[in-house]
Amino acid sequence: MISLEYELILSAILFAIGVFGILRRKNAIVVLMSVEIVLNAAIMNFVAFSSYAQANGASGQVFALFAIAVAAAEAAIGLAMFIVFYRRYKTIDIDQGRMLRW
Amino acid sequence: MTDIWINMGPQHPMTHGLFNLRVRVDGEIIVDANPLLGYLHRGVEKLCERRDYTQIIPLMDRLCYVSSLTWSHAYCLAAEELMEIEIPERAKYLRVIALELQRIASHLMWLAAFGPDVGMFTAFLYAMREREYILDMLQMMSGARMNQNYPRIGGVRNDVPPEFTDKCLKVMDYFDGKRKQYERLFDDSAIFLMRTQGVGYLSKEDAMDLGVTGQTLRGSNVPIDMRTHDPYEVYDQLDWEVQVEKDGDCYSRYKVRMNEMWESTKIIRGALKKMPKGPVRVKPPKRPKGEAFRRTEDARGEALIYIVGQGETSPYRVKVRSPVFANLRAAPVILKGNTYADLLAIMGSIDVCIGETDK
Amino acid sequence: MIDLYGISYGIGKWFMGIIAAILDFFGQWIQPFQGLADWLMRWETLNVLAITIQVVIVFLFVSIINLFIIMWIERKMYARLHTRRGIMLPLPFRKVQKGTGFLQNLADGMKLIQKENITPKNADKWMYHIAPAIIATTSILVFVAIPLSETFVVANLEGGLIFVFAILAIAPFAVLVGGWASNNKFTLIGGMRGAAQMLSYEIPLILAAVGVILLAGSLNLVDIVIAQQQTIWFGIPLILGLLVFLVAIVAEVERLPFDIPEAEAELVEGWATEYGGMRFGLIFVAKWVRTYAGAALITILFLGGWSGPILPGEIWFIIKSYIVFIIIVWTTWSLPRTRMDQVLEIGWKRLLPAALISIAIAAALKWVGWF
Amino acid sequence: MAKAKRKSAGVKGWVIQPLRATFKETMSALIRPKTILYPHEKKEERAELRKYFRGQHRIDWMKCIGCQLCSRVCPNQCITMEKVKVPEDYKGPSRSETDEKKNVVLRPGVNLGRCLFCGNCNEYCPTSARLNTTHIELADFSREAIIYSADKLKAEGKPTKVLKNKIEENPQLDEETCIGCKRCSRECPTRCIVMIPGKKMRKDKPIENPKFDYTKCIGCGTCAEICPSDSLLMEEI
Amino acid sequence: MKGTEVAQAVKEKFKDLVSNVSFPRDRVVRLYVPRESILPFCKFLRDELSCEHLSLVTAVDWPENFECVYHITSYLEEYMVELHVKIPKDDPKVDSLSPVWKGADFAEWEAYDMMGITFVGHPDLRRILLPEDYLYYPLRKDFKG
Amino acid sequence: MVEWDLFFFIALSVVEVVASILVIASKKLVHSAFWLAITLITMGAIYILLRSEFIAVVQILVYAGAVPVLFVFGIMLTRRKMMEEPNE
Repeated sequence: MISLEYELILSAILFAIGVFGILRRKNAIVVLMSVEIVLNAAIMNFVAFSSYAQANGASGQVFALFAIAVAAAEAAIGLAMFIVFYRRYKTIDIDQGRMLRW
Repeated sequence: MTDIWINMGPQHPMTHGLFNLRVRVDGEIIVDANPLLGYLHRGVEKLCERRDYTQIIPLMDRLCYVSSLTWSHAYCLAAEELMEIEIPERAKYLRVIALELQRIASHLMWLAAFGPDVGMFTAFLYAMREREYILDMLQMMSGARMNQNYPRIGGVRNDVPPEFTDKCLKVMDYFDGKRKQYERLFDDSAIFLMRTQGVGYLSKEDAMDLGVTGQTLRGSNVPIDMRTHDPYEVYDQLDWEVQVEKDGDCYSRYKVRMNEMWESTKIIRGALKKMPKGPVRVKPPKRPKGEAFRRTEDARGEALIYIVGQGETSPYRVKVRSPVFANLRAAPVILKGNTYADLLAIMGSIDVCIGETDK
Repeated sequence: MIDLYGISYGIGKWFMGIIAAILDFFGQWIQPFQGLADWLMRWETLNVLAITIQVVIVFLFVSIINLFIIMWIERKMYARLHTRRGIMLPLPFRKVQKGTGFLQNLADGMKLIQKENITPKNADKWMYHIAPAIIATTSILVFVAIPLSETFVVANLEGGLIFVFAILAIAPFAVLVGGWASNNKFTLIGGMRGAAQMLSYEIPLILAAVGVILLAGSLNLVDIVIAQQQTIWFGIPLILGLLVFLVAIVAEVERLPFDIPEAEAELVEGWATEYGGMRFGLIFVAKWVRTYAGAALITILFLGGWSGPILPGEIWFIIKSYIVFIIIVWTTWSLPRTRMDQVLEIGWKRLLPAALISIAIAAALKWVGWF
Repeated sequence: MAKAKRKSAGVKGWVIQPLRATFKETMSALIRPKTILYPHEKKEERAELRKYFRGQHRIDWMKCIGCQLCSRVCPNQCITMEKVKVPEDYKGPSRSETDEKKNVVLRPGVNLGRCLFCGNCNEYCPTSARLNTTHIELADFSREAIIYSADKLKAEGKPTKVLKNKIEENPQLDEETCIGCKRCSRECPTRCIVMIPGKKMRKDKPIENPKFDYTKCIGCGTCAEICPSDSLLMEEI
Repeated sequence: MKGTEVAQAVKEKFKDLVSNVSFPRDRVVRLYVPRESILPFCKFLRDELSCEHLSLVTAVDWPENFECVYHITSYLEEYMVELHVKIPKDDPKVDSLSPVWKGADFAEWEAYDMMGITFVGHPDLRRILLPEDYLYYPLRKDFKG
Repeated sequence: MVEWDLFFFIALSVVEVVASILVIASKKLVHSAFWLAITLITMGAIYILLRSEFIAVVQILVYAGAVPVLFVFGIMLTRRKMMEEPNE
């Protein structure tokens, strides 16, 4: 079994990469992908802790399942939003979206 | 925005022949279409000016390899009108039989092309199999399977062999027996109905305004068939009906063609029964003068041939009106607003033959 | 009882035994060889070897024997449906031109391998090359989890069913990538259509299997078949689920009523238009393998897997899956192609409710206590 | 725009009806498919189908009179006349006087690459020397190989004297321009032209004008073509 | 409607313009109109005499002039008008019929392509069968290969 | 004795980190989506190392199958010139 530190370090690296992507890139779809990476880093923590804390328990895995479902739904909704965004502004550069009201 | 031009042709499985249909697609919806012709232009009208009246007949056969007989017949009719001769009664009946056989063969060829268009390759082989029997009959009459060169100015090339009647009736029986199978394969198939019904709508007014003829016109609820509208040969003495469908979509065009095939078998049976004995050919004059035109109902619509003679052995001007040429004009109108996948069904239901379009 | 692992282990042990004996013999003079022989005969090494042999056996079964048989069945079957003779390449040394044509597919494969692999000029080369590989590997990988009998299975996974679905779900991405990377309008449209269709048909596919999972109470494919042996074939109470699964599988493998992604009349060859040579062959092979995987899944989930009298289980399994395959082929060649919106409409409006009803039936049966 | 569906296929229409249609065919073809293996098997010859069939050309050298009519009616100009050395025991029908003097005969050769297989040559042949064959497998590897020379088309038959004017044209003389060169009478394949003194005079001698025996004339138009002063015209009977 | 009746109706409306009226067949009228009055004439045919269908637009290259021949059909009354228009050689222009019948533009394209007659008022006059940069009009009698 | 678990874990995590960096570094959006898929699949493999097979399979089912496809759809739908430069 791999020790927990490795998992957490990997998770932290991924999280950092994701956050960097969110902050650095302007393209909305890349931002959304970075969000996915961040979410996955979090899910990895759930799984890792669950497999360490209880050998045969599944509570952490249930959390992970929920998180996966939420992340997938979030991706779908985010993309739908960006497509609407694109239709309105003719671009997916998120800096261009200044008007939030309509 | 996101719309793109797609070149359908000249080397594309959709095009039955060489032409280029440029389609502008927004997602899956067709916004615009633009047929580009001329890939198969052979200058038939110019060639006719250098040939004798009789030598043009095999040339006219080559206008459309699928229904070649109808074209040489249309030319012969026009030439007879120009020369003011009356052909013998038996020749008229023989011509009617040959024409209707050719019509069935042409429609079967269309069905064979339409099947793969909507994704049913099985239909191709079934239709081609039936077409073989029809071509056998044509071969028995004229001696060739594709470019028959059968009508002559003043009659037909030769009389039929004596056993022709029996054989032909047998083939007609066989062909009628296949009707049930085709109905099961097409008419009763829910997916086929989904693909064709309500697709490619052409209104009656549009159809008449655009100069569309043939099955495309009759599919749009206009009961015009040149065989009754401007009767030639002996069609007015035989018992048959013009096939019309009301809805103007792909399915009604399909239905008109299918019903026409069964109607053609009826005509052939009637003509075989009524056919008198006698000569099949009269001698035409060599150097006619004047101008004349005749219209016939080709397998695809109204074929009109206009001849000007100047007292020479070859005509001064021959003009061919191809039905598909006019029907292609309607294609962009029909295509607009349909989905990209429906393009196949629509172009298939128009029955494009590029040989006669490009001339 | 002999199982696949046992056989493989036996073969590996016998083979290694010979090598170890030889090494031992030389080890009399060269000392390290004895250690090597000991290492070869250790349990871990033999285990790895056994698993490798297992995978090779399944790969051979899937790709060589089975693939050739199903290709032959399909091509002969639809030739007969067209009243044609179909493929009839004879054996090489026979002169009579009436063979069964069993080697035709081999000849076609040889021809495809000899063809030049052309990469389109503006294609995204890396992704263009990797897409057929992804599709082919995932298609064959499905068979890792599919048991031919209780023991004839490579990996008897706990979540075998979900594993199969997961592997099948990777293909749409490869289709999309392959279509995009070819830099062609037809392939792009085909890829978009293919991905949309595969994605939307995964839902009825999985939902139709949920009823079976309910009745069997397990995700393990072997357990599902054993549950059927104890009661009845799940295809009988869950006939609705069976039909939904069949239709969804046909759509998933892009076969004819639903072959919009490669609608050859409008999109030339769909997302595979630009592929040539053996890449095209791989895509085609993958399609057949996926179809057979679908037939095998139906056999396991609904038709009692390998249960049957007299004959061994593996034979029964193969017979059943071939019959399902023949039915798929038969439908393929007698129906026209649907349109994109109609495909999605069928998927969402007809199959999804039907699959839900099938789940309800399964739940009701479970609640009544018949299973 | 599009109209609603009107015919519904019902539940059976989804799969069952098409499957029934194909199932019947499959069962009928399961043992014996209806197709044949074309190059190895061939359909049985059906005489009634072959009666008017127009396959590869064959020319009966004993009947042919070398009148060039076939090359004239051909729409594609694919027939060329070749001058062939006469076999020793030539028993054929008439040939033109020049040919007899040079001891040659004119026989048609065909460029099959250009042939339309329209059958006009058969139709207008005055002696029915052109035979309908059923030979259709004419593909070859080079373009030269499908240009059939006269020798290749040779067929032996019985000589015949039956001549029929099928093109229904006869030459008419314009006496004003005729110069009496006798070329028409020398070239006429049926020798139906006799030169008789005409009205016009040259050097106190009457110019000899051709006189046609229309019962023997086949309307081939050779005389009109070679006439140096264009004084012959083909006219309908 | 018989050909004679059609000729009568036309003559009432366009008295001097119509010339050389003949009847090749029972229900066919052949007549000549000057090229200036082709558009009103065809509108009259469509609106008053219910000619729905333009079959064909032909151009003939006579030695002294061009001639456009229109075959116009009435589906309802079952007759046909063969309309001849003489066009001088030095100014091959005639009014386009595409405002009257939508389907006319394809047929006129071909006549333009082959004979070089310019149809004034055509929405998009260009070569259709021959290449765009083709210099000649092949069906003219002075075109030699 | 080599710790195979650790070896595989380190190999996979290297792949994963590189892939996730490429996600945000790629210029072509489709490449980003592709690397995202690689990231997510390797993550599924790491879950197997953590003895959580079910989550691993679900991860592949959802993330390898659905999400990248969704992204690629989004990319296709939000491109200005769709066909002129399909690779941009």
